[in-house]
Amino acid sequence: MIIDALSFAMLALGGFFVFMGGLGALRLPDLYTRMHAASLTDSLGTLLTLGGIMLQSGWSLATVKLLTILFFLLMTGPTATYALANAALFSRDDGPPATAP
Amino acid sequence: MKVLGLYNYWVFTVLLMIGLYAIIARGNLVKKLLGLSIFQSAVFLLYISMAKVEGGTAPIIQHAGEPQLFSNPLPHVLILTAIVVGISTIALGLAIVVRIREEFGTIEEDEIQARDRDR
Amino acid sequence: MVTAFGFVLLTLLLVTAVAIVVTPNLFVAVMLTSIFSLLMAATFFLLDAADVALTEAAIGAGMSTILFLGALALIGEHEARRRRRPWLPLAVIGLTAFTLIYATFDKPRLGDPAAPVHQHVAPWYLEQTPELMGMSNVVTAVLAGFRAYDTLGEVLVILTAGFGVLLILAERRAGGRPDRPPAVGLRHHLIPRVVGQLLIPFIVLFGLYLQFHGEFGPGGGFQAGAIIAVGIVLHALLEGEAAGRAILPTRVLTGLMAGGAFLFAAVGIAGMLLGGEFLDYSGFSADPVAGQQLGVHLVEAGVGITVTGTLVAAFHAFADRERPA
Amino acid sequence: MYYAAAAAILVTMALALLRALLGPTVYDRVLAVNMFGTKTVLLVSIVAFLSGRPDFLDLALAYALINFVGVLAVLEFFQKTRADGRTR
Repeated sequence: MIIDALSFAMLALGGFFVFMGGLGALRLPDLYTRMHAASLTDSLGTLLTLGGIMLQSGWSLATVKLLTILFFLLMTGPTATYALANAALFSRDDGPPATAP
Repeated sequence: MKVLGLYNYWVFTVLLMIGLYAIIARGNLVKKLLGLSIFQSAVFLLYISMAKVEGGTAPIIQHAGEPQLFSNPLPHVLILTAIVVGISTIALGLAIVVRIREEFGTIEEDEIQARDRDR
Repeated sequence: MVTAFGFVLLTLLLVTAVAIVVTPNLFVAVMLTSIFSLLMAATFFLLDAADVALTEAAIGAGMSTILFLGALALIGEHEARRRRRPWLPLAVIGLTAFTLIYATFDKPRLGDPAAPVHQHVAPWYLEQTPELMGMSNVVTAVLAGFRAYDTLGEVLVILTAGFGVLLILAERRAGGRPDRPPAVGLRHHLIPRVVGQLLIPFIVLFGLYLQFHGEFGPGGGFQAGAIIAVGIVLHALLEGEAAGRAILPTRVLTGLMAGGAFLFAAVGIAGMLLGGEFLDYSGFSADPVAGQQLGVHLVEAGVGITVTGTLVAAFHAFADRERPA
Repeated sequence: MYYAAAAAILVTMALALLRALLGPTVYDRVLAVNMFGTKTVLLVSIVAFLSGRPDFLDLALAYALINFVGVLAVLEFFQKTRADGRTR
């Protein structure tokens, strides 16, 4: 019962953060701020959503797989964002960014 | 309800036409290949939509002996192989486009034909 | 509710397809193709085609994007604008679309269990697979067992296309400008490199898991081959072309391509020598079901080897070439 | 609640697609593609769980592994193209 309530709360919060991140990635004014919003969905949104499913599935193979997915997403997400920011910052033809990173 | 059940087929038709448009109306050879891959995906969508059975699940038997409803495995097999064949033929097309670019210096259809006539 | 999700995905699919055709920049078009492919894979998953979704994800989001990008690096990214309005193609397409949509009203609705497609051989496959083959994934059983002839043909097509790419791009490899520094890949980016290197063993391991678990879950030679190829290509992207080529030279790759197809055909002929038909595996073991399983394993291994070899070889053929002046 | 989370993810996918269509620079589009990939992983995980076949999480795992490679490939080839200074 408590686990159910907890997992539903996590799923709801996860959905909320994913949506907010998506909104930010669309509405914010320049690349770096958008990147910041998008990484919100990658970290908090992923963590809460997958965590919510994990609580529902209990100790099973599915939980192990979900943990693996979570591990890879949390590892690759920030790396991709870093590589992207790096490439954007050093690209010659776009000039210096409008806001300081 | 009947009309909603046809939505997949309509999307198939429109995707097919978008792909066909890119193939016949766009002069850029890479655009044509992209159109070809959209066309291909549309056909995949048609097959997989036909394989779906209401209330069914993917054709991987969980508990032998228990009666269960599965989607049709045959279109899945055909499309699974077709996807991989599709990418290898697209790679072949891209290789030909790269060679054309090296020979003619352009990948626009009309310019290639003009240069070919000048030779 | 899940059906409603399917509608949303299909609508997004249409938007993406229009954008791919309309955008004048080919680089952008290829990136949208990657999104298109992800949408397609999610749609396949909602339509209960787990194996197909896995293949589409591995091929579309991974190898297809990489091959298109590799070719664009040689071709250039801009499409010339055409001035004339394409009235004739639009008319042809409008007419065809109208005819096809008119025809769809005769089709059974989505998911109708009484549709003619589901009446003929499919029930037989679903019923007989556990008994004759002893596996739970019917798709694998049909692919490598019941319809292995067809699959052998497809593998030969893949092999031919792969050799075609190698032959077309074979000549004039070193003819570029000498002043250009050799491609070093992402070697100077420390963080992506470390994380990428850490990821490669997992990608290859996951590919092998799909290869050998394909009888019991979604997976099989085609998916495994595509995923392992992505792992090998990731190494080449991180460490540069030369390092990528060093671990698997072209000679080895062509050997793999041909060897996989050869293994497939040899398994078929072995079946004949053991007293059965071509590609009949029941003679491989005293127990026909065990023989079938062994045969399917061998055939899937052949498929996986050929697909890996072809995709990696095609990537190298594009990535290794000098950009023309 | 699963449905609410899945619906939020679908809406976010639409927003990311919009960003990929608008995105003035190439990097915006790469960002959108990357976001789209992770959202697909989440959607597939939720639907796999909803349809009662958690063994299909293999699919989500495959996406999670492959998506990153696509982003790196775009950056690598984009650098290669622009380093020549021939486009634009």
